[in-house]
Amino acid sequence: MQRIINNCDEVVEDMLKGFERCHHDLIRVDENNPRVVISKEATKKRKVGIVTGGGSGHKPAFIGYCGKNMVDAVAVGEIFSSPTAKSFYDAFCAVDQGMGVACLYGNYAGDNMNVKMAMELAEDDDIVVKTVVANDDVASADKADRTKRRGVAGEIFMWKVGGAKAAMGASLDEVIAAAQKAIDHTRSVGVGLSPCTIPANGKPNFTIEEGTMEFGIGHHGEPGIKVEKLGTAKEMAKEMTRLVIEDKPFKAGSEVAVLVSGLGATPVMEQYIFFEEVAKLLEEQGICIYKSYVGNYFTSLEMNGVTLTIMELDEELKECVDMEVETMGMTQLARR
Amino acid sequence: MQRIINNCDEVVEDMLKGFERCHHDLIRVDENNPRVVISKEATKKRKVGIVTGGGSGHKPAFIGYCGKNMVDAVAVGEIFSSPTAKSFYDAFCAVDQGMGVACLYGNYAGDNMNVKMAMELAEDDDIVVKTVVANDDVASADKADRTKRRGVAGEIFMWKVGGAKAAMGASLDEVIAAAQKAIDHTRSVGVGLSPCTIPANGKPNFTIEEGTMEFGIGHHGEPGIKVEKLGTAKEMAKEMTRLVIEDKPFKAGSEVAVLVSGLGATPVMEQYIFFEEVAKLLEEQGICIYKSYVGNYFTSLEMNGVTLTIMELDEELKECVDMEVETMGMTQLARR
Amino acid sequence: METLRNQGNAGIVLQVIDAIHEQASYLSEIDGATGDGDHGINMNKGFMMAKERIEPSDSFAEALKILGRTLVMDIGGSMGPIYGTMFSKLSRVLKKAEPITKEAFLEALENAVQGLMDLAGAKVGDKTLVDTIYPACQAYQAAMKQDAEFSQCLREMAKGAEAGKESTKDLVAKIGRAARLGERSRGHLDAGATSCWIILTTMANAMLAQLQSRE
Amino acid sequence: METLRNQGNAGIVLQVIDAIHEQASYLSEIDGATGDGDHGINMNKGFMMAKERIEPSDSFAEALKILGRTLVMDIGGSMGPIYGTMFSKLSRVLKKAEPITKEAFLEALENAVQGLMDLAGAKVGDKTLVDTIYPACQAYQAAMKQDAEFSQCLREMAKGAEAGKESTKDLVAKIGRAARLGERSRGHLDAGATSCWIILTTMANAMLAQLQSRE
Ligand SMILES: Nc1ncnc2c1ncn2[C@@H]1O[C@H](COP(=O)(O)OP(=O)(O)O)[C@@H](O)[C@H]1O
Ligand SMILES: Nc1ncnc2c1ncn2[C@@H]1O[C@H](COP(=O)(O)OP(=O)(O)O)[C@@H](O)[C@H]1O
Ligand SMILES: [Mg+2]
Ligand SMILES: [Mg+2]
Ligand SMILES: [Mg+2]
Ligand SMILES: [Mg+2]
Repeated sequence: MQRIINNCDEVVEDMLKGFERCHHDLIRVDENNPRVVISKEATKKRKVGIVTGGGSGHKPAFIGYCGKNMVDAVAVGEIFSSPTAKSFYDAFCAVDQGMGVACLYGNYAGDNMNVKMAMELAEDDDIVVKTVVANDDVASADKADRTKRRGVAGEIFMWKVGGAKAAMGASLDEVIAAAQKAIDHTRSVGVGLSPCTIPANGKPNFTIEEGTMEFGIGHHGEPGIKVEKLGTAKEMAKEMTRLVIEDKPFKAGSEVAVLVSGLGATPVMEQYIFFEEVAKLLEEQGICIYKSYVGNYFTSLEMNGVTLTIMELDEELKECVDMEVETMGMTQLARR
Repeated sequence: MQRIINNCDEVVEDMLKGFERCHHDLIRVDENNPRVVISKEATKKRKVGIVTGGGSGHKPAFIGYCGKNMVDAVAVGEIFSSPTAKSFYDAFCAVDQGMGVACLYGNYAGDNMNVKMAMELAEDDDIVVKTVVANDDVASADKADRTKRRGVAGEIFMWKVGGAKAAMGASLDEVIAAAQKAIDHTRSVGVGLSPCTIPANGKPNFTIEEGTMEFGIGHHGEPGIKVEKLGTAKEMAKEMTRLVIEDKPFKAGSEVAVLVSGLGATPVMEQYIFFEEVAKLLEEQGICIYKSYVGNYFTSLEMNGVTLTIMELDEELKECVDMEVETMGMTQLARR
Repeated sequence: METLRNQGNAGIVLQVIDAIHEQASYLSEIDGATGDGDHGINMNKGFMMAKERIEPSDSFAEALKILGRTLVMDIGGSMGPIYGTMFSKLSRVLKKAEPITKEAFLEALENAVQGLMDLAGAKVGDKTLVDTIYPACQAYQAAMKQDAEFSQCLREMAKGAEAGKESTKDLVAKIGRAARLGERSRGHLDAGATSCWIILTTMANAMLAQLQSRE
Repeated sequence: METLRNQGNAGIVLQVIDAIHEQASYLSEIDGATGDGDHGINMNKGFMMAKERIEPSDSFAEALKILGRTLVMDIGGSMGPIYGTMFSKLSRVLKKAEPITKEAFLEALENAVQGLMDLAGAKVGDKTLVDTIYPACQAYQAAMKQDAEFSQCLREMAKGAEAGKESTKDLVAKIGRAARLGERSRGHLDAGATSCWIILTTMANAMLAQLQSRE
């Protein structure tokens, strides 16, 4: 295991120290809970608080989206493991200013449970918390079972929209409605080309044979829909784009935001090659790309692979997507 | 070779198409030379043009630093191979507005030669081109032979400073002086944990054995100073920081900018762990970190490893570092 | 009638904690076959953290509450809230009972199973700890229906847990990391089912030793 | 006195191009042993691009100029400017010569070697194409000093190129990708030295066939 770490059981602690030191202008770590990262903008003006959380190893997700006009506080878990209920609860407390908290997170058993318990704690304190649970990964369950689908890179759009809405001064219900709309309008799928290794384990939990790829793989190596011969970027894009388009369905004439993310070890060059193929297919279908993101936006340690996320836009979502944002994972000047 | 590509001989072409499509608000590709990327801001106001160029496979470098207040045009080479003289020349032509062009590039045989030939062509057109050649990699030659050292991630600081200076309306000589100061104040070193594969070759050009690391490796796999047992992040940081500090030398009381970059396949988590160790060492030495960058800023395809770059700051450099910038690889709001 | 003193019986919970601590590497080994090999580490971390917070003089219910709360608040993952809920629910029913009767313990057990299943969303047959606790609870219920003594009910519960744990060997995982393996998960015990069996049998034995008979 | 017609002798350059084209995979194979295995591909790309731009009716100097310019402008890497400079320098001296004398060719050759070495910064012994062209030029010079005929000078040049190329086998690479291997680069030919030998021998042979004798 070729790794730049000190102690495989303390990678999250060690990483958080470096993260706080590097981004002290954007965020701080909660004084009483080292597993909660709080935006320095969180309470600069009175607004709905935006909270998320999840396991570590997906950088920039989740802490990398904490900052101006996006997420206000993040509960940080172990590698690929949900944060504690207390961390979610402390995150709620840190950002509640009486307007309530929108907890925007991904659909994983552990996160669902820990958020649920944290909400019970918050209720005792009269903090109003409402949730949106991202379920954009079309490969993780049939459309009929949409509520079982897990959340993947589409969460970034959910945070961007929810964060922007809150920054605009919207009420909790408005923020929740916008974030829910964002994720309802979003579909994702991923492909894995090689596995990754949780430092404390020392070896990969699964393998992907050379020359094959796992179509529909999850962010923690959850099984995909099928293992196939590794094709060209064009072939990969075709199958992934088709799955995503048909599921929603995205229709000719609609405007979309596209996000292509590498899973960690995929050269960014390849991500642009893949994106180009996706964009050509969308163009053919009459779907218009309003804005696109390509890069390592939501990773799985050093997994090799790529994810595709598409969100259908309306005027409200466009305004949110375009808003200025400043986080480690995404910084955007106000659209000219 | 697990890759998301169409044709291993056309990865650069294919990537550029996706890059242009994704970032059409920031850059365009030269109509007459598909290997020149030009910032949409390049000629919005009259200023010195900033040009760079180099082989592909280092994304975000080089095209990822093309945009507002940084690089105006980039000559794009094949994977790990210098761009043509014509591309450098076309880049000069694209951004010259009569105030001259600062060509800020890295010290590699091919780039030196192609820039030199391009400058001869530009001379015939009365375009004044001056150069700064980055040589921040302390591992690539002894200090006595500083001019033989290659340029690595320190180039980013050189572009940031040169680009900011030009945006402030400085003359060519002022831009060159500032960029030269930036690189003279900068030192870097890299460590490799695993090799990478040029797509057209299909297999790595070199190997790094499991459990070892190559100290001082170059961005194209150039041999390092030594191969050692892979230590902890702390040990790695100690040796790298020492080498860099002593070479300059950086002294107690000085303010610095620090840039830690992964080489492609290194999880960003590990980069923060490494950064924290570096920062602690600098603190111990009384060196004060003014600003830090951690992420995949200058990569080598899917190489595993990390580079450390430190630049000593004065008021002029700080002002340049703090300036608003908008590129694919680095976007910063104006410092509050 | 057999009953259990609530007061001063934190020792039962401490024994459960010790059992998990002792079996930690065995649990990780099992998890290694189909998961990521850290179940023992995860469990041990939370249980040992609770150990420091429990006083031997605490009541059984109080100790259960501390363990449950520690797991919920400080462990995270799935195990934190699942086992945390289980122990918290046990505690909530038992806290007013003194002494604890077999009826009170059944109510507590049913509450724990229900709370845990509601929270986890796992069903019998998914190859999780539910496959241990659900049949364990059913075996206890069945014994109660036949008017068995508290001690007999506890023995049946332990047997039910054991059978349930063993049943996971032939199941295909539908939930958690082991689901990755599909058919290949068959033939291996489930780690959570095994830790749950250790918890329930240790608890049953420790309770048996403390049962008091009175008319 | 032997001389070479400049007019209409583009064929010499075309033969050089064809030789590189034919030996492309051999060159890549050599590069594969110590470098990244693409030297033949790189060379072939540039040379074939030039071929399309050269008219058979062009002069020798004109064809050299087109080849040189194509390599410089359109190939990039190190080979583009290095070989580009070599051919451009040859052309620049030869363009006013009609016919081309052995003296003119020496001047052209010296210019090419000097220009190439200035640009590349490589010295004899670094295990590059300099190890071929430098001794080739010296051999030509030596023959001239002994009043040899043009044809003899060219033959000596080819011999010098061959010996130089072979000398790279025992050298340790100091420049380029092969430097990565250090001592392990010893025992292998250098790819650039080999392509340079192909170029110089093919050129010598093609020139020999076109030499004209007159008093
Ligand atoms: N949703 C769930 N409901 C019930 N049990 C679960 C669930 N998810 C996982 N488990 C149990 O968790 C066990 C693994 O726990 P552990 O190894 O500690 O966590 P992780 O899988 O995060 O490494 C499995 O053996 C299974 O019994
Ligand atoms: N600075 C240099 N000066 C002279 N020759 C060089 C230099 N760098 C490399 N070479 C030559 O280039 C050859 C390799 O060329 P090629 O394979 O086409 O390029 P690359 O090394 O970029 O793949 C080497 O065998 C060597 O002869
Ligand atoms: Mg596990
Ligand atoms: Mg685990
Ligand atoms: Mg080569
Ligand atoms: Mg090459």
